[in-house]
Amino acid sequence: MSFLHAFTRNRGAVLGLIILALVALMAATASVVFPFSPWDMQGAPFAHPGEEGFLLGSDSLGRDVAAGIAHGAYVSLLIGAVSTLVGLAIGVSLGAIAGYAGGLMDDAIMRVTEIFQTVPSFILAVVLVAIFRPSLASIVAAIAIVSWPPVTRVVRAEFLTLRNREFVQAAEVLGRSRFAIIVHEILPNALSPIIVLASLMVASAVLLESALSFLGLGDPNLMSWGFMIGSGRSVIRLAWWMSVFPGLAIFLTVLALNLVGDGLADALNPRLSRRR
Amino acid sequence: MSLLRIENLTVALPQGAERPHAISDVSMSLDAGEILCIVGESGSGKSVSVAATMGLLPAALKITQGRILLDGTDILGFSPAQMRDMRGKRIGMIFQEPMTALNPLMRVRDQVAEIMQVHGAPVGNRVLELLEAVGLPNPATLARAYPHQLSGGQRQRVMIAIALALEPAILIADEPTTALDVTTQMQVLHLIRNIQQRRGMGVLFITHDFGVVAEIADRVVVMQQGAVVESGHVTEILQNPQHPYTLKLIAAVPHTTPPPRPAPPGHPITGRPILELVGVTKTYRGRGAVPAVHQASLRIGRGETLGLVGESGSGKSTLARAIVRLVIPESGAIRFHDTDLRPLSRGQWKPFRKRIQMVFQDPAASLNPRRRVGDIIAEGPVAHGEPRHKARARAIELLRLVQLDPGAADRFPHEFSGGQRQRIGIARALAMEPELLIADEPVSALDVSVQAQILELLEDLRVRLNLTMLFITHDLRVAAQICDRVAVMRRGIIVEQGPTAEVFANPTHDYTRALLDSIPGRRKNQT
Amino acid sequence: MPISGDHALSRRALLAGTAASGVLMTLAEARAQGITPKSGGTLTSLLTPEPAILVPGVNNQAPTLIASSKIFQGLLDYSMALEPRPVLAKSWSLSDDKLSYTFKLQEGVTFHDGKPFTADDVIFSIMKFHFDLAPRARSVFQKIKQATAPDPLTVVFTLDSPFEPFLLMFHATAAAIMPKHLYEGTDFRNNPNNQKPIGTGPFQFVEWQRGGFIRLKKYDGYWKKGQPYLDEIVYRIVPDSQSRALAMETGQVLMSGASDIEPFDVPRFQQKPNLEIETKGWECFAPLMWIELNHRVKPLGDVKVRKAISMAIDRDFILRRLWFGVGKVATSPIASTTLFYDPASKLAAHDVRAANILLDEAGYKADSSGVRFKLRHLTLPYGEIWARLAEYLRATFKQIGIELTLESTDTGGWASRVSAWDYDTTINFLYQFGDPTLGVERTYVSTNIQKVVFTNTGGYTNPEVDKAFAAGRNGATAAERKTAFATAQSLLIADMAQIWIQEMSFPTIHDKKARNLIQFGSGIHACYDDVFLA
Amino acid sequence: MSILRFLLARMAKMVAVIATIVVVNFLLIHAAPGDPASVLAGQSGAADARFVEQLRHQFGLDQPLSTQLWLYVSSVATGDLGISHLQQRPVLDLILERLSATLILTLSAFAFSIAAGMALGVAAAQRAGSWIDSALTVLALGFYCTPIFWVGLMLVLVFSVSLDWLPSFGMMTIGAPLHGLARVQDIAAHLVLPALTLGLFYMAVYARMTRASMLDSLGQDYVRTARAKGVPEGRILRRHILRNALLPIVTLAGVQAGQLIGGSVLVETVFAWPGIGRLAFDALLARDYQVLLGVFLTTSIMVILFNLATDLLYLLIDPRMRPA
Repeated sequence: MSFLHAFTRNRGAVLGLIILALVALMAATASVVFPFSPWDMQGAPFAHPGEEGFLLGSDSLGRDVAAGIAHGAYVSLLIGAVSTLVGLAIGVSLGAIAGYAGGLMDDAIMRVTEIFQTVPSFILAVVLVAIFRPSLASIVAAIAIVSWPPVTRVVRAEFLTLRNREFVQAAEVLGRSRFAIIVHEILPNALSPIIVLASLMVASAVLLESALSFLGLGDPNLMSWGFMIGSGRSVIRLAWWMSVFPGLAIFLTVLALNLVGDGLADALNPRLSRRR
Repeated sequence: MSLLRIENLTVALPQGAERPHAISDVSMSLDAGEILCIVGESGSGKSVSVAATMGLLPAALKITQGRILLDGTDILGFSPAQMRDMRGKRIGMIFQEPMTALNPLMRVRDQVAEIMQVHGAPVGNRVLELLEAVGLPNPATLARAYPHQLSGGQRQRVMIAIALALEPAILIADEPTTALDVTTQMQVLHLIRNIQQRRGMGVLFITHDFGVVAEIADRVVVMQQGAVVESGHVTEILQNPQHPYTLKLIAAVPHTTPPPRPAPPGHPITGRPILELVGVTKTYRGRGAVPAVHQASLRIGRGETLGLVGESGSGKSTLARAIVRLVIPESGAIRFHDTDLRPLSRGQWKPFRKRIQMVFQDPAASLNPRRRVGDIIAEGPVAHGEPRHKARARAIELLRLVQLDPGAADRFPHEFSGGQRQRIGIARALAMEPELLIADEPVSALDVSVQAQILELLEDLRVRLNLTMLFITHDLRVAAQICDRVAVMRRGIIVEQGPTAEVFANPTHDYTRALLDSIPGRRKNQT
Repeated sequence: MPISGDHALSRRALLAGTAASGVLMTLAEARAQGITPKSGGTLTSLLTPEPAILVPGVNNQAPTLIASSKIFQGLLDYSMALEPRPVLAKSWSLSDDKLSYTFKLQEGVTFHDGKPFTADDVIFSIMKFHFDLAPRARSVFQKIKQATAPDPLTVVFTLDSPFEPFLLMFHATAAAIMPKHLYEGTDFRNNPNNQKPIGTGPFQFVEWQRGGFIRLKKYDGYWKKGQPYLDEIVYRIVPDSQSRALAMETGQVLMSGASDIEPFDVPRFQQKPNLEIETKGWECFAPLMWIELNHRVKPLGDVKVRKAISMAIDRDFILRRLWFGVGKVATSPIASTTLFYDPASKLAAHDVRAANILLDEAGYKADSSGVRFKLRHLTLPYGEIWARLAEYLRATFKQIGIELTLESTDTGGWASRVSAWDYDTTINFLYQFGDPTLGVERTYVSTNIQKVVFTNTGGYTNPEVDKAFAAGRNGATAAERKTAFATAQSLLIADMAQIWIQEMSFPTIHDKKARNLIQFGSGIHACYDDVFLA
Repeated sequence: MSILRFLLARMAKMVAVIATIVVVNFLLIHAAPGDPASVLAGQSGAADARFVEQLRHQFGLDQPLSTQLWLYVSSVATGDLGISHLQQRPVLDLILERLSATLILTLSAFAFSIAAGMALGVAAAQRAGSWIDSALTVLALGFYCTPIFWVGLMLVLVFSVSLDWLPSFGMMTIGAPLHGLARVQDIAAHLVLPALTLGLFYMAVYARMTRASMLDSLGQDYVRTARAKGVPEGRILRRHILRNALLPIVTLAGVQAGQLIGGSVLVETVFAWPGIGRLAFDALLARDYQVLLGVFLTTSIMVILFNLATDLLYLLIDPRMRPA
C-alpha cells in the first residue's frame, strides 16, 4: 500500500519504529530478564555500571538500574498509552460533537476547551495529582485531562471542514444517521491528524509523567523512568548513571514516538509526501 | 526573428511517473503583436512549456534537451541573476488562480510597486496609472486594499497590472480566466486583447477552452500528452482541424444553440409539478443582511430537466442544497408532490431521501476516500434498510449502468479518473431509485472531452429511468445542451426562466443577455 | 520539622546559674585558639524551606525559628548538656518549695525600635502571647498560677505544683520575648509588625525578598557592648537541594544547617578542606524518628507483629545507607541526649529469620506468593530521603511477608490523614525538647489520643505507661523522675509501642572561617551575637 | 472602531472564562484532603485541638463551602485576592512581588525560543532535504524530547560547576546592592541558564513549526508570482514566505503561553528562581488556598492577555482577519 511505502521510505520513522519496538520488547520481557522486583535491593549501593553484576549500576539502596529501566519501560508506556487513549476519547468525542453539531453546542464545548487551555496545564496536572493523591490512576487522569483540549481543537477543525465536504453532504442526502455520518464518513477521514497527534501525545505524556515524578508526585509503587530520574537527580554527581540511563531511555522513547509521529504525518498527508 | 522561440524542448519527469517526459520535442514560436494560444487538457504539458520559459519549473523537472530563444538568445544558459532580470522585465506572467496568486498580507499597491522596485524602475505614480490602465475603478482606493477585499476579476486585473508594469515584450497567461465567471472572463479577455494590440506585445495564452481560443487567438498550438499535435492559424484550426485530438476538443465544446428536444413523453411540462418552490429565502448567519437566496420560486414537472444557471455567488447551489435540507431556508415552501419539505425534521425527511437524490460538483470530494466504491454506492439503500448483500449486488449493476467495470466495486475512489468518479457519484444517487435528481455542477470540474461524455450519460439515464432533473451550472453552453427549461439566477434572485431555446433566442433580462454575450467564441462560432 | 525547646537541668546548674558564664566561656575558647573575635562581614546561610513569617509563636515552623532566633531572644539558652545559660535573664533562682522561679533580667536591653525591655514584656510574652498562640507553651505555662514583676528587672513565676522541666521552656524558640507595646491588645496573628519583626536580638530585620533571601543587619543598640560581630546575616532560600549543595560548594553561602543539605551530600563535604561539619547543637531538640503504627489497624495491635517488624528492620543499614552515618541508631523511645535516657535500654537485634518465626508462631500464615498480610504506608512528604526510607521499608517488610503499598502525599495531606488516623503505617519524628515530659510523653499516653497530629495518633494504650509518665511529670526530684522514666522506657520497649528507628541529627556545614556557630544545645537557634568571621 | 468592538467582545469573553476558572479552581482545591490549619499544625511539631480550631476559625474554614466560595468570589470581584493563611500577607502583594521574576523568565525564554527557533526553522527549510536540514531537525527534536529539568541540571553542571561561567541559581547576587546597569547585568547573568532551559524546549517547538510552515508557504502561488516578477530570493523569503509563515507561528505562540508558564514551575524549582510558579507549588503543598487560587487567577489572566496580544498581532499581520 502507498501508505506503507511512504512510511518506510522515511528513514527516521523506521528508526523510530525500531526503537519503539525494542522498548516494547523490553517492557514485555522485563520480568523474564529481571525476574525480581525492581524495588528489591540486590547488592551494594552506588555500584558503577558493570560492577558487581549491575549492567547499568545500582542506586542508593543497591537496586538494579537496568532492572528499573526494563520494568519502567512498561510503566512509562502504559501511562503514556492509557492517558493518551483517555485523552483521545474525551478529545475526539467533544471535538466531533462540536465540529459536527456547530452552533450553541460548538460554542459551549469550545468555551470549556478554552478554559482548560487557559489554565497552565502543568500546574493543573500538579494540582490534580496532588488532590487525588499520586497513583497510577490519578496520574493517568491528570495527564488525560490536560491533554485533551488540543485533540478537541484538531478534531473539531477537521470536522468543520469535512462536514461541508461533498461526500458528507452526499451521505446526508442519502439519509444516513448522524451517528453513521460522524463515525463512518467523517471520522475515518479525520483519522490521520488524530493518529499523528496520538503518537505525539504519548510522547508528551511520558515527559509529563517524568516531570510529575521530578516534583515527587509519581506513584510510589511503580518503577517509572520519571521516578528514577527524580531519585537520581539529587545524587547526580555521586552516581551519574542513576539519572543518565533513565534520562536516555525517556529521550529515546520520546524521540522514537516523535519520529514515528512525523513519519505518520508525512505518510498520511498526501500533499506533503508528494512534495518531497 | 521571432520574439520567443522554443525549439525541440524536452522536459523529463521524475522516475516513476506515468510517462518519461512532461513534454517532449516541443517547438513553437511567438512573434510580436500576436496572441498564441496553447490548447490542451490537463496533463498535456502546456503549463510545463511556459514554466520552462520563465525558469519556474519545479525542482523535480529537468530540461534534457532543446533551446528557448528570447530575441535570439538561449535563456537556458542564463545565470540565476539574468533569469531574474528577465522575469517581469522582458516576460510578464499571469496565472490561473487569482485568489492565491497574490500575497494575502500585502497591499495591492505594494505588490504592484514591488516589481518596479526589484528591477530598479522608478515607482512614482505608476501604480495608480497601471491600475487604471487595467480598468480598475477607484485605483486610489484599490491600491490601499488587500487582495481578499477584491473580487476574482479585480485580482486578475491586478495581476495583469503587475505583469505589464515594466512593459515587457511578452506576456504569458496561464489559463488566466478559467477560475473566473463568464462575464468576468469575457471582460478580462477583452482587456488582454486590447492591451496586446495597443502595445504590440506577444502573448502566450494557455487555455483548455476552444471557445476562449476562438475569442482571442491569432495562432494556435494544440498539445496532447506532452507533444504538439497541431499548430496553425486560428481560423484554419477551428474550421479545418487535421488532428483527431483537435477535432475531439472542438467537438466537445458545447454549442450555444440548444438542440431541439422532444417533450418528455406523456408528461407535459405544463402538468402538475413534481417540485415547486415558492418564495424560498435563505440568509446565512453573519454575512450582513443580504440573503443568499431571495424569494426564489420555480416549478419542475415530471420528466423535465430544469437548468438553474448563474455565476458564482448567485445562490444557485444554496437553493439546490435547500431542496435537500443541507441548508434550511428561513421562509418559503418547498413542495414535493403534496408535501412541504421545509418544516420537516431530520427524521421526517428520511422517507424523501429515497425520492430526491443529488449529484455533486467535485468528483474528488464527493466520494469518501476511505471507503470502497461498492460500499459508497450501497450505503444509501443500506441506510434505508436494504440488506447489505442485496445492495452490493445492485451496486454492481449500477456500475454497469454508468458504464464502469463491475470490478470497480472493490476499489477506492482515488484509483479512478475524474470522469469515472463522477459516474460513481451518479450511480450512488441512482441506487436510491429517485424520482428527482439534483445535479449540482456535475461537469464543471472535468475536462471538456469528459464533460461531454458525462452529459451524454446523464441525458441517457434521464430518458431510460424517467428521471426529473434539476441541473445546476454556471455554463450556459452546458445548460443549452441538456435542459428543457432554464432559470437564470443572479445575486440570490431568479431573474428569468423559460424554455431553453426561448431564453437563448430572446433573453428578456439584461443579465441573461450579458451572460449570453459573454460565452466565449459565441459570436465567432455563429459567424 | 518542629520546634525548639529547652532543657531541664540539674539542680546544681540551676543554683549555679549566674550571668554571662556562657558567653565568657565561648570567648575564652576562642582566645584559647588564638583567634580574637573580629567585627564585620556578612554571614550567608541557607534556609529551607522558606519561612512563612518571622515571628515565633505566630509560626513555629523550623525555618521560622532558625531565623527569628537572631531577632528575638528568650530568657535562657542551654548548654549541650542542657544546663541553662543566661540570655535575657541575668540570673534565676528557685524557691525551696519548688514553686517560685525568680528571674533577674539584663540591664540596658532595648527592642529594635529603641523602647526598653522590661519585666512587663516577659510577663506579656509568657502569659499572653505564647500562651495564646502555641500549644506547647500553653501545655507548660498553664501551670503558672501567678506571674509578677516586683521591679522592672525582676520576674517571678509561681507554679501551682512543682514542675521540674519548667526551666527548659525559656529558649527563644519556645518563649521568645515579644515587645508588649507593639502586640498588646492586637490580633497577634495579624499584627502588622509580623511583617517587620522587632525583638531584642543582636540582629534586626532589614528586608525579605520572598523566594529569594532574608536580610538581617547588626542592631547597633544591642545590649552586649561590642557585639554582635557580624554586620549582616543573609538567609538564602533555595528550594532545590542540588542547587543548595552547589551553593555551599561554590562558596555562595557560608553555612547550612537543619535539612538544607541532603545526607548523601554530606560525605562529599567532609572532604572539603575549607568546610567543617558539626553534628552537635540539636541536644535541646533531640528528634527521634520511628515507624508509626496505627494500633487500630488489624494485626498491628498484636505485640508479636510489632516485635517482628522491629527485628526485620536493619537500623544500621538505614543509618549508613540513607543517612550516610549522620545520626544514631535508636535504642529507646527516649533519645540518648534527652534527660532521663536509660542507657540500659536496648532493642532486639536485626534478625529477619527470628522475625519470620515470630510471625509464624503468632499464626500469620503466608499465602502462595509469600504474603502474610498487606499494609499501607503513608510516606512522609519531606523530601527524597523519606521516599527512599519508605522504599527500603517496603523491601524489608516483603522479607517477612508483609506487602507494603506506598501512598505518597504532600504535607497538607500527610498531616490531615495522620490527624484523622487514616493510615496503617507512616514515619514520624518528633523533637523531645530535652525532657520526656515535654517531648516523649505525648506520643504514648492514652490521655493524649486525639485527632490532632503529633498526639498519640497511633492509639497505643497501656495504663502502666500512663502511670509511669504521670509519675515522671509530677516527680519533684530528678531521682524520682529517673525511676519513673526508666519504667516507662522498659514498658514501651516490651510493648514495642512504635518502631523506633533513629536519633536524628542534622549536620551544620560551614566554612571554617565562620566561628562560634554551634555553642549551645540549641545549635543554630542561638542568637549568634558571638559569631564572627575569622 | 471595529477593533474596539473586537476588544470589548474579547474582554467580555475573558471575564466569563476567568470567572469560571475562579469557581472551578476553588472547588477543585477545596476537594483536596487537608487544609492549611492541619498543615500549620503539622509543621509546628506540636498541636492541640484548640490550636487547630483557632486556625480554622481564623481562616474561615469552619464555614460552609458555599459561603466560603461566595466570600471568595465576591472579594475577587473587587480585586481583593484575600490573605495568605500561612504568611499573613495579602495574596496580591505576594504575587506581585514574584510576578516580575516570572515575567522576566518566561518572556526572555519566549523571546529566545522564538528567535532561535525561527532562525533554525528558516535555515532548515531553506536547505530542506540536505544534511544541514537533517542536523537542525535532529537538534530541535533532541531538545523537544528531553525532560526540561534534565536539561536544566546538565546546563548547571556544565556552565556553573565545571566552567563556572554563570551563577547556578537565584535571581541576583545577594548582599551586593547593585544599581542601574550593574544590577541589570547581574540579573541577566542569573537569567541565562533558566531562560535557556525553558527556552530550548520551545525553541525546538518553534523550529519545527517554522520549518513546516516555511515549506508550506514555499509552495504557495504568491511565491511563484513573486518569482515571475523577478523578485530576488532573499526578498521573497523576507517579504513573502516568512510573513505568511509567521501566521501559524503566532497562533502557536498563543497556545503555548500556558505551557510556558507551567514549564516555569520546573525551571523555577531547579534554579531557585523566585517566581510565581514556585509560589504555586509551595502553596499547593502547604494548602495555602488563597495563594494557589490567586496564582491560578494571575496565570490565567496572563495567558489570556498573551492570547489577546497574539490575536492583535495576528490582526496586524493578516488583514484577512480584521473585522470588516
